[in-house]
Order: sequence, then structure tokens, then C-alpha cells
Amino acid sequence: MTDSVQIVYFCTQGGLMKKRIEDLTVIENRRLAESFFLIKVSSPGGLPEINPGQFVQALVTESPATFLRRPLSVHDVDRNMNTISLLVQIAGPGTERLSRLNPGEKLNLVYPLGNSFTLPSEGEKVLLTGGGCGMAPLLYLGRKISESGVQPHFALGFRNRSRILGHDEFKTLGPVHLSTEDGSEGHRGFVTDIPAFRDEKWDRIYCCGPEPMMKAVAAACIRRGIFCEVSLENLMACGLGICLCCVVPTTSGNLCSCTDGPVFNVNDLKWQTSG
Amino acid sequence: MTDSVQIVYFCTQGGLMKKRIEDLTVIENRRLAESFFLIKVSSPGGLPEINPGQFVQALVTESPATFLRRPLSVHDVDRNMNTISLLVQIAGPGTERLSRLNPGEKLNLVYPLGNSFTLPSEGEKVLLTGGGCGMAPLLYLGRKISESGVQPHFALGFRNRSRILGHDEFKTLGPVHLSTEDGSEGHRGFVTDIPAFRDEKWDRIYCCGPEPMMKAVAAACIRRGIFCEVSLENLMACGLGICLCCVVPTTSGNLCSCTDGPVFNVNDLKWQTSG
Amino acid sequence: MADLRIKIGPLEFRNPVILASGTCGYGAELEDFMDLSELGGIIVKGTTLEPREGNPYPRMAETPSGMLNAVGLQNKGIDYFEKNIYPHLAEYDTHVIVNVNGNTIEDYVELSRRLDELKAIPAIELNISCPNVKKGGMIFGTNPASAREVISAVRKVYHKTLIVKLSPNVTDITEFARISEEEGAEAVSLVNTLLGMAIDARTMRPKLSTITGGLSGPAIKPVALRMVWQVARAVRIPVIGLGGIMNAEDAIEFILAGATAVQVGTVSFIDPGAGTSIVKGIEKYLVEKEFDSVSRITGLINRN
Amino acid sequence: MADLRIKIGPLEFRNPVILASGTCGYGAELEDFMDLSELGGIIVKGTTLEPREGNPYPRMAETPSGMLNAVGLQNKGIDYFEKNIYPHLAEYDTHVIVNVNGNTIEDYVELSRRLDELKAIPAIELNISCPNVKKGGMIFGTNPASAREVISAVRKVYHKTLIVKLSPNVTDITEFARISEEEGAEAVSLVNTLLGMAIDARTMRPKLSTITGGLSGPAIKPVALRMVWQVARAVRIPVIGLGGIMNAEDAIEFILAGATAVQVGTVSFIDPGAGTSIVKGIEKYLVEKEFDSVSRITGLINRN
Ligand SMILES: Cc1cc2nc3c(=O)[nH]c(=O)nc-3n(C[C@H](O)[C@H](O)[C@H](O)COP(=O)(O)OP(=O)(O)OC[C@H]3O[C@@H](n4cnc5c(N)ncnc54)[C@H](O)[C@@H]3O)c2cc1C
Ligand SMILES: Cc1cc2nc3c(=O)[nH]c(=O)nc-3n(C[C@H](O)[C@H](O)[C@H](O)COP(=O)(O)OP(=O)(O)OC[C@H]3O[C@@H](n4cnc5c(N)ncnc54)[C@H](O)[C@@H]3O)c2cc1C
Ligand SMILES: Cc1cc2nc3c(=O)[nH]c(=O)nc-3n(C[C@H](O)[C@H](O)[C@H](O)COP(=O)(O)O)c2cc1C
Ligand SMILES: Cc1cc2nc3c(=O)[nH]c(=O)nc-3n(C[C@H](O)[C@H](O)[C@H](O)COP(=O)(O)O)c2cc1C
Ligand code: FES
Ligand code: FES
Repeated sequence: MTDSVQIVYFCTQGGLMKKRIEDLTVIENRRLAESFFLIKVSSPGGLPEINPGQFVQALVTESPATFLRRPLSVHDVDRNMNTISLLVQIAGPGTERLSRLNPGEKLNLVYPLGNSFTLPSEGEKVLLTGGGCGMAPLLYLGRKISESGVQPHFALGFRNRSRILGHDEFKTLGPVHLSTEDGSEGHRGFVTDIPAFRDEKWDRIYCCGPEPMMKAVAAACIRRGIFCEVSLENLMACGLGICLCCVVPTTSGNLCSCTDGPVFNVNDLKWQTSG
Repeated sequence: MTDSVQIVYFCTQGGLMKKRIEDLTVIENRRLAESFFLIKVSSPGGLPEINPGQFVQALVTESPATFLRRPLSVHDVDRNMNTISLLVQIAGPGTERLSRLNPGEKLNLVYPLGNSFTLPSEGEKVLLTGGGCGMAPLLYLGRKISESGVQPHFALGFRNRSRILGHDEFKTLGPVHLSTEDGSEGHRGFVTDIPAFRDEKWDRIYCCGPEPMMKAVAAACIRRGIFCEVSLENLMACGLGICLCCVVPTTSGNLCSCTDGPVFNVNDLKWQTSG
Repeated sequence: MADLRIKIGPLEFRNPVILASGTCGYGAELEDFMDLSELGGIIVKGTTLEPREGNPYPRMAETPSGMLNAVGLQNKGIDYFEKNIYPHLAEYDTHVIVNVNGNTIEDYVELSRRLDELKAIPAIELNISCPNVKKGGMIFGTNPASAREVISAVRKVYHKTLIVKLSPNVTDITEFARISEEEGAEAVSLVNTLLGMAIDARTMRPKLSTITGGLSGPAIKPVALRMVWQVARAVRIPVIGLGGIMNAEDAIEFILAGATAVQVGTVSFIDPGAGTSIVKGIEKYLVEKEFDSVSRITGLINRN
Repeated sequence: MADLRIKIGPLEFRNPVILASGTCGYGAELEDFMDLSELGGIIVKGTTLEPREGNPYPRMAETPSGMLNAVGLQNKGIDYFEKNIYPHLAEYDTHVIVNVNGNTIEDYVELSRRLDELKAIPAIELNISCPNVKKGGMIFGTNPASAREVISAVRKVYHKTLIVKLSPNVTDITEFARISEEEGAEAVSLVNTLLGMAIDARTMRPKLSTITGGLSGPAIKPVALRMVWQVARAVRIPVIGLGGIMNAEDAIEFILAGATAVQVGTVSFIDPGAGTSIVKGIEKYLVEKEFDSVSRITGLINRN
């Protein structure tokens, strides 16, 4: 049998890393805000290499309404503790069940999945922007960028003050700018209204958040000629490139956001212009 | 609208008591033996009248494999504490989930359902016989018989010593005779081999247990002309007399074991002779 | 407050929620859990001319998100019904509809004729889709010519509201809906159960005495919804949608797909008060979405 | 140890477990989770003559114990397949079968002819049952005359093992199985997905871009099992059963109902190593029940 690494059909990057299915142990499950939870799980055998932007497919047990796995971004990785953190927002029965996981319980994951963000080169000025559970992949991305010697800046958007998630971890990596739609904290408006976003000269902007936010960020970046990668949250069945349900129209046709993505350069996406 | 009490189609006795759907609170969940659990639930609004032999339909949540409710006999009722006890044997995913209920959790029941055992008259000599989770309805029946001034005797059969359930509660009501199939405790063989069963003169015998046991007991009673009631555990969908799935062939045609039963006089059952 | 009233032929219903035949007995069995007068109507047990004992036990098997049944139309026959059951039903303050079954066209006709005379029964549901009987039943519902024949024959003797209950076990359900419309039915109801089967790997035997049975519950909802959508676009008579409805949201999906009314079946086994909860849930939804009547959302997905 | 080998036409399979088309990519995507050489075979993605982009997003909706898909045969076409994918597949130590799709009979014939020449593809699965394409697909699978025509035409040009994949969206699936047998197919596989639909009550819109889609997963198992049982009694060629198989027990139920082999589909999305676990589970069952080969239990429920 040939080595699977050589075989590339749809998946351009996601297929390159060995995936596994594993029962991890819940170490901690902490409520961060309203409907947001931070779940830390540890791998019994030690973690594989995980790149920023990759995700896991979590098996939700004891939830009759949840048939398929649920895709969740890798929020953080702690190699010393062998843990992965997930930032979960309750959206329905599946995430609700995950929010009730107790320390000691098992969480079965298929991971690591998907491609990853392109890291910046030395000396570049980079902004990581997102909102809500779109913040999830940005912490690990920020950490990796920081480790590579580049200082990440963050621009995080929220509905209002009560929905703001703790971002102390982000602050340890770089400056954090906030916006709220009602102005109850930080700048009033969307992330794209934050002066730092608007006025400073960025070499790269990374974005993950609700689709309207990503489209607005993408449009701004295209206008200003800034390199921009977004992480999509298309509905997924398999997360492995076998069901072809998660497609996104790109300049090279329909691509799977689970293997060709979830990270896409906005120039490749068909929605770049409509944003 | 007419009073439902007047309307009798299939249900001869079960339809007479007002049924309710209610969230009860788990007070206690204790492992009795191997796969047997005693679950005590309390009714927030106070219990309705419940007769011995009646059952509940328990809603099993968080168990994707369990679509329908699960019928369980009323094992005991404590009017002072407002609690019902259920004796549950793990048979599959539904009962497994019930065995993991924690104190404080809710258990939704539709109850009280079904008809009930006929209580003996003063001075009669009665034997309550069963095995495994078939013991469930016998405790409450024994209690009611005892309260009516008749002393119940018990004959309980088990596979072997390790499967014997605690029966201290039974002992407070009357003499208890045991049998095990391998003779590791009590009489070797089946309940029908217990000398007290075989040799004494009983006015009434009540039985609940595996079908072969009930058929053997029924056959013996018919031969000896003893009044005998058995409690059937036919597969049920509704427990309310509306699906007609739980039927048992009787001398008056197919009857619902959820409303015309679960208690039947063996003379009315078509299997009386094949036992 | 939203206006929940709907009309099927000449008949006005208080709201679009009706209890499905074979899953609500004669109504009385559920009275401890809800007030039947808060429902659009109830369709009582499948009824035949002669009394029937139904199929042998076991008649039921649980399946993923559903169940199979093989009851086989156990009922006491029309004479007993008329004498002992009907008088009680006649006092209900909701539409009581009888589900009509037979082995032959003559059976259907004779039973319908008898029911035409019962004042308090404003409608019948012609069941040409029961998968659990050897003769009659689904045969009429899966063969267009037989379907036409039986509907036409019943229409001649039945003068009130005639609903035809269609089988989902066909290649093109719209064909049967069109035939029902052409033959003068006031409405079609769909779906009856999907023909299914379950095997016990441990005992290596089928779980039902009849080997195959009818699948109901949420498992069949996507298929039922698709068929309701197809039929609602194919005929002008009202469509009564059912199959796997567990709550108001499910019911609303059927209405959005084009159903004028819905029936709730298997859910009553799990939540015996589901019927009236669903009525309340539909009303709440309409109020929240600011629709003043349920008819505003009927078939909405086809309108934009 | 039990003998798991089975035969479909001239082709011997190591065991009766095959990955279903459209749910295992080209196999490589699942290699991290199992050793493909431990499987009976794999049926790669639905393939067409020309490249196809499939249907617009959204293509998926979760349903009770199942899912709807509306992929619509996205694939890169036979030229790309032959040049870029086939060379890798040729090295697999398991039977690699291609699922063949077309708009017209000519499409099917041409594609089959091309595949006949590919040495390492020992069999094709003629998909006359895809519910997610406007032309072709299910039309051939729901019309007996069209089914006969396309099978007969393909049979003339395809000389290896021909499997016909049947649609469950028909009144009588045995009719299509008989036609397949008469036209010389070595086997039939069933079922493809049931045509279904989902609506989002919140947005009041269908959940799929195509409105309707194909239902798969445990929800359909009772229907699939029933059809496999019916077909196994109707034809003498082997039946490959699928639809909702999640574990070895499910697979065994299909075998007991008469399936010579089984396919596992949707389960791979949830448990990407399910294929080989099921092989092991079947073996364990046979050993426990003291059967020396899987063929001893094929169709067992019909034997006693
Ligand atoms: C690559 C990827 C990474 C993700 N990372 C995270 C993360 O780190 N943290 C997090 O909280 N969530 C994340 N999500 C979203 C998460 O997967 C969904 O919220 C979750 O699947 C919802 O499941 P549920 O059963 O709770 O709700 P459901 O009942 O399944 O859905 C509730 C509502 O959310 C919508 N919905 C569900 N899934 C999605 C989706 N993928 N995209 C858009 N709408 C959806 C449904 O249509 C429905 O309206 C990610 C999704 C993807 C594809
Ligand atoms: C009136 C009545 C009273 C009952 N009282 C009790 C009780 O007090 N305590 C108790 O532990 N159990 C009792 N049972 C049995 C109990 O309902 C079943 O064990 C339970 O439904 C199994 O559910 P499950 O999901 O755990 O297993 P499932 O996976 O549903 O079943 C596991 C196995 O048990 C068999 N099974 C399931 N239900 C029944 C049944 N009703 N009769 C025979 N076989 C069955 C199945 O066929 C299967 O082989 C009673 C049943 C009835 C009808
Ligand atoms: C136990 C049972 C008995 C049924 N009996 C009848 C019947 O007598 N006549 C009929 O037309 N439908 C009968 N049905 C079908 C239901 O009315 C309904 O069409 C079907 O169950 C699908 O709806 P649901 O999924 O909401 O249950 C029966 C269904 C069940 C589950
Ligand atoms: C996402 C998806 C894509 C599919 N694509 C194909 C296909 O290309 N060709 C085909 O014959 N069947 C296809 N099928 C149907 C499956 O092969 C199978 O027949 C069906 O899903 C039922 O089996 P299951 O319940 O085990 O999944 C597809 C199914 C799914 C879920
Ligand atoms: S979710 Fe991307 S291909 Fe299945
Ligand atoms: S369980 Fe007895 S009638 Fe439904």
C-alpha cells in the first residue's frame, strides 16, 4: 500500500499530517462568560504536532439530538501538560452537552484536522482579529507567531460588555484592542472600526469570526492589499475530506473547508468581492 | 366532555385511576447487587394513590439508543417520605442510564399505570414468589397484604449466591424462603422446588419473574387449584392502552398488558396450559 | 394571539393539530394529560367492519429514533364501535374522525356508509396505507388503479369530509394524491408508516411476529416532510402532514412545507400531552414571528 | 477463527465488509484510522465522465439518527481519475470498486468501457439511484424500463463484476433487483439514500441548497433491512446490504436478512475506523455462536 502522504485529491495540506482517533481526558471545564466554556483535555499518549488553525472533531455522547461529531478549533496547546484547550460556545444540544463535561470524563476526538494559518516572516506586522468563538483559533495562532519572533496584535469584537470573553492569555502575547457593538467597552462598532485596524499598516491580517465580520475584514484587506487569511466554519459531516459537504467556492472550484481549509486566503474565495 | 372513568374499551381496571406525567426528584440510587439498583424518587406535589402491581413509564434522557419510555414496577411506596422505590436491573442502554442517575436529578414518570394484584381476604394463606427484577412488585404487594392483616410469605429464586438481592425489607413483612439454581444458598433449584412452595397449602400465590418461572408456577397452581396471579413484562410502547403493542392472548382475546394487566389471573391466560 | 383556525373541505378546525390514528386510542386514554377540546381533532383507531384480533405478539420493536409496529388493526368492529364507543365520542368538543380500513372495496364502502350516518363523526380518514395487514391495506395505497377504485366507491356513499391517508411506500406519492383529488377527496393525509424490519442478532430472529412492520417516529421525518412538500405542490386540496413530529418546531416545518394541518402520532407514547403542547408552541411561534394566522406560513418555503 | 470470505460473481472478497461510495473518498483519507487491506473492499467516490462541481453549499443537514446530503456527485471526472488517482488505487491490497454515474445511457456506457480497461478495478457499482442530481441518477433507478436499458447497455461493454446499486425510493425494489439479475449483473447493492428534506423553522428556509437530499444513517436501517430481506428472497444473485450500519451487530442483521456482503457508509464520518472494527466484530460473533463461516448465517432468518 502506498503511503497516504503521496495521495492528494482534494486535500492540499490537511492530508499531510497523521490523524488519530483518541479518548482524551477532561482536565478542566470552566465557564468564561454567558455561554462560553473553556475545556481542557489531555492526551494519554502525548499530543501529535498541531498547527495553528487546525481543528478537532469531537464526539458528543449522551446527546440524542447529536448524530455527527462537532468541529471545534484548537484554542491552545500546552506541550508540557499534554493538553489541548477548546473554547466552546453553546449553540445547540451538542455544544450544550460538551459544556457539561466533568473533569475525569473522556472526550473522544478525531484530530488534528485541516490546514493551518501561514505564519508571518520576521519583521512583519500582524493583526489577529475575531469575535465570539471565532477567537478560538487566534490564541494558539498568536502563541505560535510569538514563538516565531513576531509580535501579534489582537483586535477582538463582541456584541456587548457582558459577552466579552477573558483575554488575559491574549494580553501575554501582544496588545489587545477591543470593540463592542454598543460601545459598552472598547471601541463602539465592529472590529473593522477599531482605529488600530483601520489606520495602521498591517502586513498580515488573520480573521476568524461570524461570516459578516470575516467578509468585512476580507473586503478591507483586499482593498488595502493586505495579506489576509480567514478560518471558515462551514457545516461539516466528516471533517476528513470524504463527504464533500463542507465545500466553499474558490477560484479553483469547490474545495473542502475541512481539508483544503478551514483557513483560506481571501483572494482565493469567491465571496471576496461580495463582502 | 364525559368523565373518562365511564369509558372502557380495552382497559378494564387501569383506566380507573387518574394518571399523571411528572418530574420526580431522585433521592437515592443504591447498587444492590451485580446489576441491580434501587432508585428512590420523590414527588414534588405528593403521590397519588398507587396499588400494588402498578408500574411507571420512565423517561430515559441522554440515552441516544432509548427512544421510548421504560416500564418499571413500583417496588415500594413510602407515603411519609412521598417516595416511590424502583428496583432496576440493567438490561440494556435504557436501564444502564437509569442506574447512573444521581441524587438531585429529575426522573420524569408517567404513572400510576396498569391494574393491580387482588388482595387476599382475611385468614388466607398467601405466597409471593418471584426472582430477579421480578421481585420488584412483590415488596409493595407484601406491604399492602401485611397492612390488610394477612401475613405474606415470600419465595424468592436466584441464579446463584452472588445474584441474591438484599431482602431484609421482605423479612420485616413475613418469612422468606430462598432458592438458587446451583444451591449456593437456600434450596437448590427453582422457586417451585422450595418445600414451602411445593408442600404447603396456599390459598393464593402471586408471581412475578422470568416467563419460564411464571409458567411453572402457573402450571403448579392450576394443577393444585390455587388462585394465582402473575405480573407480565410484555414489551410496551405507550403503557397507556393506545398503541396495542403489549397484547397477551387471553380467554377474552388479545388484551393489553399495560391496562388490562400487567397482572393477570393465570386462568385467563392462553399460556396457562403450555407452562 | 394568532388565528390558528384551518379548514379542510367544509370543516373548520379550531387549530391544525390532530391526533393520529392508532396512537391515541379513542381519545379518553389521553384525557388525564390534556384537554381534548384544545385540539383540532382526533382520529380514532383504525376501524374495520368486523372485529379483529390483530397480529400475534411481539408487535413492537424500538429502532434508532423510531419504532416499528405490527398491530394489524386490532379493533372491535363497527357494530361495537357504534354501540359502545360512539356515544362517548359524540360528547367530545373536538372533531372526531374515524380511520377506515378494509380488505375489499366492499368493506371500505360498507364501513363508510355506516359512518356517514353517525352525526358526530364529521369526517373519515380512508386508510389505504396500512402496512400491517395481509389483505387490503397498503395494496390499495400502492397501486394507482386500486386506489382510484376504492376512493371513487367510497366517495359515492360518503357525503361528509373525506380524507385519504397515503402510503409513503411508493415511487411517486403525488400520483396518489392527484388521484385522491380527482376522485373528490377533501384532503390527503401523509404519511403512514414506512415498511421496515428489525432483527435480533442475539436470537437471530426477526423482532416482530410479522417480520416486517411500520416505521414511525422522528427517523421518518425527513422523508415525510419531503413527501408533504411534493404533494402540496401537486394538488390543490389541503394536505395533512405527519411523520415523526415530536414538538411544535417539527409541526411548523410541515406547515412551512405546505401542510394545512398536522397529525401527531408516536410522540404521544412518550409525551401523552404532546398534542396540546404543540398547539401552544405553534401559537407562540406565530406570535414571535408576528404572523397573525397560521395560514400565513402554510407552504411558505414555496413562496419566496 | 471463522472463514469470512465471500464471493460476488467470480470475485472473492477477503471478508464481507466494503466501504460505501461517497463516504470513504478514495480510501487514502481513512488510512490513518485503519488498514484498508483488512477490508473486503472499498467503493470509491461516485465518478462521472466529465468533472463536476456538485451542488451549492449547504449540502448537509443533520436529522434524527441520520443526515441528509446533497453533494451531487462532485468529482474530477474519469480522465483525472485515470491519470492521477488510479495509479495509487492500483497499489491497494483490497478490491477497489468504482461507483459509476451518468446523465445518459451513453455516459454510463462510456464510463464503464473506460473502467473495463483499468486492470486494478475488478468491479463497478452502477449507481442508478443518486437522488441528488437533476438528470440521470435516480430516474434510472425508479423506472423499470430505463433501469433495464442502462444495465443491459453497460453489461455489453463491461466484462468484469457488475454490481447495480438500487434506489429505495420505489414501490417495489424487488422488481429492479430482478431486472438487474435478468440483465446479467453479478450482484445488487441496496440501499442508496432515501429522498428526504429538512427545513429550518427559525429561518423558514430549507436546510439544503437543493431543498431535497439523500437520507442516510441509522434512521433508515429498518427500511434498508426490510428491502434487503425482500430482495434476497427475490433473486439468486448476491445482495450487498447497506443503510445505517453503525457496528458489527447491525452488519450481522443485514447478513441474517440475506445479504452476502455489507457496505458501511455514514458511520465512517463518526468513526473513521468503523470498517475494520466491523470485520472484527463479525468474526467475534461467528466464533461465539460457533459458526465456522459467515456464509452459514447468510439469510438465516429465512431458513428456520
Ligand atoms: C472548523 C470549525 C471550527 C469551529 N470551531 C469552533 C470553536 O472553536 N468553538 C465553537 O464554539 N464553535 C466552533 N465551531 C462551530 C461549532 O462546530 C458549532 O457551533 C457546533 O457544531 C454546533 O453544534 P450544536 O449541536 O451545539 O448545535 P446545532 O443544533 O447543531 O446548531 C445550532 C445552530 O448553529 C448552526 N450551526 C451549527 N454548526 C454550524 C457551523 N459549523 N457553522 C455555522 N452554523 C452552524 C446550526 O445551523 C443551528 O442553527 C467550529 C466549526 C467549524 C466548522
Ligand atoms: C410492566 C413492566 C414492569 C417492569 N418492571 C421492571 C422492574 O421493576 N425492574 C426492571 O429492572 N425491569 C422491569 N421491567 C423490564 C424493563 O422494562 C426492561 O428491562 C427495560 O425496558 C429494558 O430497557 P433497556 O433500554 O435497558 O434495554 P433494551 O436494550 O431495551 O433491552 C435489552 C434486552 O431486554 C429485552 N427486553 C426489553 N424490555 C423487555 C421487556 N419488557 N420484557 C422482556 N424483555 C425485554 C430486549 O428484548 C433486549 O433483549 C418491566 C417491564 C414491564 C413491561
Ligand atoms: C402503534 C401504531 C398504530 C397505528 N395504527 C394506525 C391505524 O390504525 N391507522 C392508520 O391510518 N395509521 C396508523 N398508524 C400510523 C400513524 O397514524 C402515523 O401515520 C405514523 O405513525 C406516522 O406518524 P408518527 O411518526 O407521528 O407516529 C399507527 C402507528 C403506530 C405507531
Ligand atoms: C455524503 C454522502 C455521499 C454519497 N455519495 C454517493 C455516491 O457518490 N454514490 C453512491 O452510490 N452513493 C453515495 N452515497 C450513498 C451511500 O453510499 C449509501 O448508499 C447511503 O449513505 C446509505 O448507507 P449509510 O446509511 O451506511 O450511509 C452517499 C452518501 C453520503 C452520506
Ligand atoms: S466535512 Fe469536509 S469533506 Fe466532510
Ligand atoms: S403498551 Fe400497552 S397499549 Fe401501548
